[in-house]
Amino acid sequence: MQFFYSGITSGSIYALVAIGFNIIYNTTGIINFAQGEFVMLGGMFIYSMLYMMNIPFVLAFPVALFGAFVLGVIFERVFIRYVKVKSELNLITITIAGSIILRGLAMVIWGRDTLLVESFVPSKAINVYKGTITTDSLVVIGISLVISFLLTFFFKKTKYGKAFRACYEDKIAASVCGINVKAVVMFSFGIAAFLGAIAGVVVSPITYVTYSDGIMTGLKGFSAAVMGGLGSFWGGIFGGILLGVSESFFASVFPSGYKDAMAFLIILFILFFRPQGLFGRKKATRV
Amino acid sequence: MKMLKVKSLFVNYGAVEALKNISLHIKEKEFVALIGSNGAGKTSLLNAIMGIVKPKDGEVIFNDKNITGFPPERKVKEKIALVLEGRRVFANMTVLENIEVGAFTSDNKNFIKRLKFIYDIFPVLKERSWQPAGMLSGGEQQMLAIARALISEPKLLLMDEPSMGLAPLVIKDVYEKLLILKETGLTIFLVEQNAAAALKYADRGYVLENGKIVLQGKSKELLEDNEIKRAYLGKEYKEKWER
Amino acid sequence: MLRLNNVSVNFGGVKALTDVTFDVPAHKITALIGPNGAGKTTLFNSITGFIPHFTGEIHFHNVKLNGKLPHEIFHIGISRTFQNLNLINELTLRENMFLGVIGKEKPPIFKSFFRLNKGYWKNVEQRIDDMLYLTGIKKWENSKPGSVPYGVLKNLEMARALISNPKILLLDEPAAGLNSKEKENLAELIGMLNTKGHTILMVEHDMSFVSTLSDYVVCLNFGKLIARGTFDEIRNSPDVIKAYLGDEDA
Amino acid sequence: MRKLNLSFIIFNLITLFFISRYIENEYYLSLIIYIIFNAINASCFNILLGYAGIISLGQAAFFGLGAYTSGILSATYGINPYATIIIGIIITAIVAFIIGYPSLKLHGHYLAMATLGFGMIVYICFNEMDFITAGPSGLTGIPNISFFGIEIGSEYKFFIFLSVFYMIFITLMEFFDKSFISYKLRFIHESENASSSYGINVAKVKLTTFVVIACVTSINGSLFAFYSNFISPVSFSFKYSIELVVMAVFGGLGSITGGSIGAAILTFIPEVFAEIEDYEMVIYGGILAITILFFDGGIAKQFKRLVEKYVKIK
Repeated sequence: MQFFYSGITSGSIYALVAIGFNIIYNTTGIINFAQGEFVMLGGMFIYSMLYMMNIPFVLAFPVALFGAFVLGVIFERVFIRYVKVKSELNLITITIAGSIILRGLAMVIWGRDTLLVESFVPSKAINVYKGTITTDSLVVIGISLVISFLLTFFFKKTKYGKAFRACYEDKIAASVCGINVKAVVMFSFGIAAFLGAIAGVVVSPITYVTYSDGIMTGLKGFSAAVMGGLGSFWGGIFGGILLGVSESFFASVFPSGYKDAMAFLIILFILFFRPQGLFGRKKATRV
Repeated sequence: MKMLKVKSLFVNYGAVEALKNISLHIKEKEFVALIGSNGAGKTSLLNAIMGIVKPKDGEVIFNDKNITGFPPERKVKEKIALVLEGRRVFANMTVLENIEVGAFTSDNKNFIKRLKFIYDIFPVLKERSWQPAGMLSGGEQQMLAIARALISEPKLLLMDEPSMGLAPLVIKDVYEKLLILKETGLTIFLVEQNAAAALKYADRGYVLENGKIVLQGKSKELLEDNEIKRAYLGKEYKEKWER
Repeated sequence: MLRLNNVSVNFGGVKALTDVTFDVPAHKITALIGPNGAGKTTLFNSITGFIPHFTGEIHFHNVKLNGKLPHEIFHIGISRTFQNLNLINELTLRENMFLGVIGKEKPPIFKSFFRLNKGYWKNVEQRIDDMLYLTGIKKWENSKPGSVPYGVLKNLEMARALISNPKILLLDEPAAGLNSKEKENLAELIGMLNTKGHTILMVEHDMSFVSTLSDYVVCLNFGKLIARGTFDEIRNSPDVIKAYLGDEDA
Repeated sequence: MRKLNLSFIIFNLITLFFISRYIENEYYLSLIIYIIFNAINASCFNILLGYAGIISLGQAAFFGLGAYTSGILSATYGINPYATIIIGIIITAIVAFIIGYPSLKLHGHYLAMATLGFGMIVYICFNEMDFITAGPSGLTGIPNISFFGIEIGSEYKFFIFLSVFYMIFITLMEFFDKSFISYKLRFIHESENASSSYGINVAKVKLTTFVVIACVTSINGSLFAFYSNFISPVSFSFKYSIELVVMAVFGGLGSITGGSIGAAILTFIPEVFAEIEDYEMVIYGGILAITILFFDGGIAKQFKRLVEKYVKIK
């Protein structure tokens, strides 16, 4: 059972990242290769505020998230909006460029060392059914749950959430309903960065923060999104949990060094055999 | 009073000329139809008026205000609404949510009142308000698309092929709803391939052929004009091109 | 020549084509008409292998096309054009012509790579020249697609489809986007091809164009075949008039 | 068939000749050798993305497969270097086929992610399979390659040796660029549907291209192993794949010159300005972004435009 608990913890993180991928994918059709960097930046922000500026956590947490949100918006304004030839290849490359820049800046600012972040709650292990779970993990799982519900509320109940969903379904129809699609695209980058940063903050006491964390997290979040079917909100969550659990299961069977390789093997198999995701239905394509 | 004026509008897609020197006008509370066959440029015209495509040249004037080049969301604020070709309702959202999205720009105070007004005209939408829009029939989706446009309280309603893919009885139903709306003071401009239906209900008509307006006049007169058949089913230039 | 037998296509529950049956006779021009969404492009895609899951049968000279891939169908002798032109902007018109040759003939890779078969390529160049003259675009041969009129590009697409010497040519809206002068030129070209014995099946909206050229017309509406015959028969068919002009009872 | 344009080949030949005559400093020679390795890899990536439209973010893996096969076989088992290159090609071809067959059915993002995932898996294997690869600390004791009995030991000798390989590569690339094969790839890039309806077996052509390019990258990797006598996984990481992307995009996609120009400039700059080392990634990313945002087509195209403009005025 132990691998199940640690799987859920990392799975919640992947789920948050996957939702970020999906939000951007739904509004723009772009896979944002820089999504993982926002997770890393979330961790960096919280580290700086807690230990370099000595801001209490209650304040630092929202400020870090807000910072990531603004950065996400800037990211869209700088990199995405002005791409002249909006071919898929160009959009892929520009987000790769963005991710390298963010990672490089993080390295310049915070250095190459791993930064330690202390637990936000008193750290202890709790015995549960056939295993233990740490309070840090509980925070991760709890916050992910809360975020999922808040997002669901946003998308289902609020006017702006509905505008987002309208844009997902049909941009032109949304624009003739009076929705500024460009703004929605911009904010979707903001929200995705915001979600990434949440993941980055809550996971920082467990994995600590290094400037190069982003690639791995990003890729796994993407795998989670693909597993659940790209663009699907709940698919992302399921995919994330599934990936986390199967990954820690593999880690308990194979040498732990191969853990990440297993994650990628899973992506490859899904991409090859069910690119529409485990739960998605195949779309009829027209020539 | 002329509500909408289109002055020598040109639209190009790359090297293709879709519209060539289109001028037309719509008076307040009028019901005008622009008819033409497939590929004549009808949708391009509406898209250019609404701002979905940028015209190459020409002007669109609405209530004496030059609105050429405004993006669609600003046109909505100017009280123009467009019902897109093929309806394009948000299939995974409920009927009510679709209408709510349509009300994105308007303030919340009037919403309930407007909703009641819309439900009175389209009672079927009230019955189905919790269903996903994708589950509706074609005719119901068309009603929903109209409702979604109406909730923003437009003064001018633009419609792109309301009859597309619908059975004759349903088409009749849709047009009768439009007549009711016209009674309430709405100005309607629609483009339509189904000339017979459109001209039966409209006050005035234009005929578009190959991106140019070739004919205009009172609907009744147009209906009787043999030229229309020609615009749809081809000229007799067999002699001219005889091989 | 090309025979469709009870062809039906389903897109996730939506019937795009229902039991379409007709023949395309050899050495004639057949036009496929119908309002938007009638299923014309779907029909084209079924013939050319882009929709493999149709039911019914499509035969070409007694070869069954069901389940064949697009490039296999091309090798059987069916060539098609697309509505969008698919030309390569960095290459000249002449170079774009090569694309019609290399798929058909599979030039020997090693020899061509090291230019050991000059004779073969000289022959190809000669055929390209002929085709450019035939379609009247020889003088544009060294221009790039971005800098010539749209009509020229349409002719180029025709030339490219023709150079493989297909047994039947499928044209998807050849006149779309052309001005009337260009349409006349294109009609002349297609007419000339027909007198040379080419078989043509075309989807077209422009009825003047169809009336001038076609020997037979097949009309689709809502995925069903509603009429076939000569243009004059079609034009006076009540079903067709209803499909185009709409129902006056509405 | 288009006429061959020998100017780039001649330009390279002259440059290499002058380098061989006048540069003796070992550091500069080694820098130039790195440029050549990168130029070949970036050009290979360029053929995939710029011509065929296949985005492959796992090129470093093929480079590494060649390097590790040659390295392990020659260092541990003492097999003749040339034989190890051949075995490297075979292994790479098999791997490329297995990966390419399913992934080339994917497009755009999916393909990018699949190749990236593949690259990551290979990288992790280099790190973890320490019983044969010696793990993160790297594989040592790789012998020098010899050529007709002359051992290619010094920087200078290797430079000459690699230059020959590079010149062959560039010449083949020029032949390729002007052959119908490049038309075929460009056509597939433009539209897979249209090219298949013109009789091109799209899946087969793409897979062949992918495998052949992987093999060339693998040969390059083998040579890299024999040059440095030491290889570690870091050289074949995701970061290297991305550097190749930057070089190819910056140099200019879809032209034979792009990969080399990009590699030359982007390998040279960080070395010369050692103090900006920390900013290397930011600069790489910035160059990539600026190229895409403002200079579609990269340096090669800008240069060509400049030449065309100048010629017109004349």
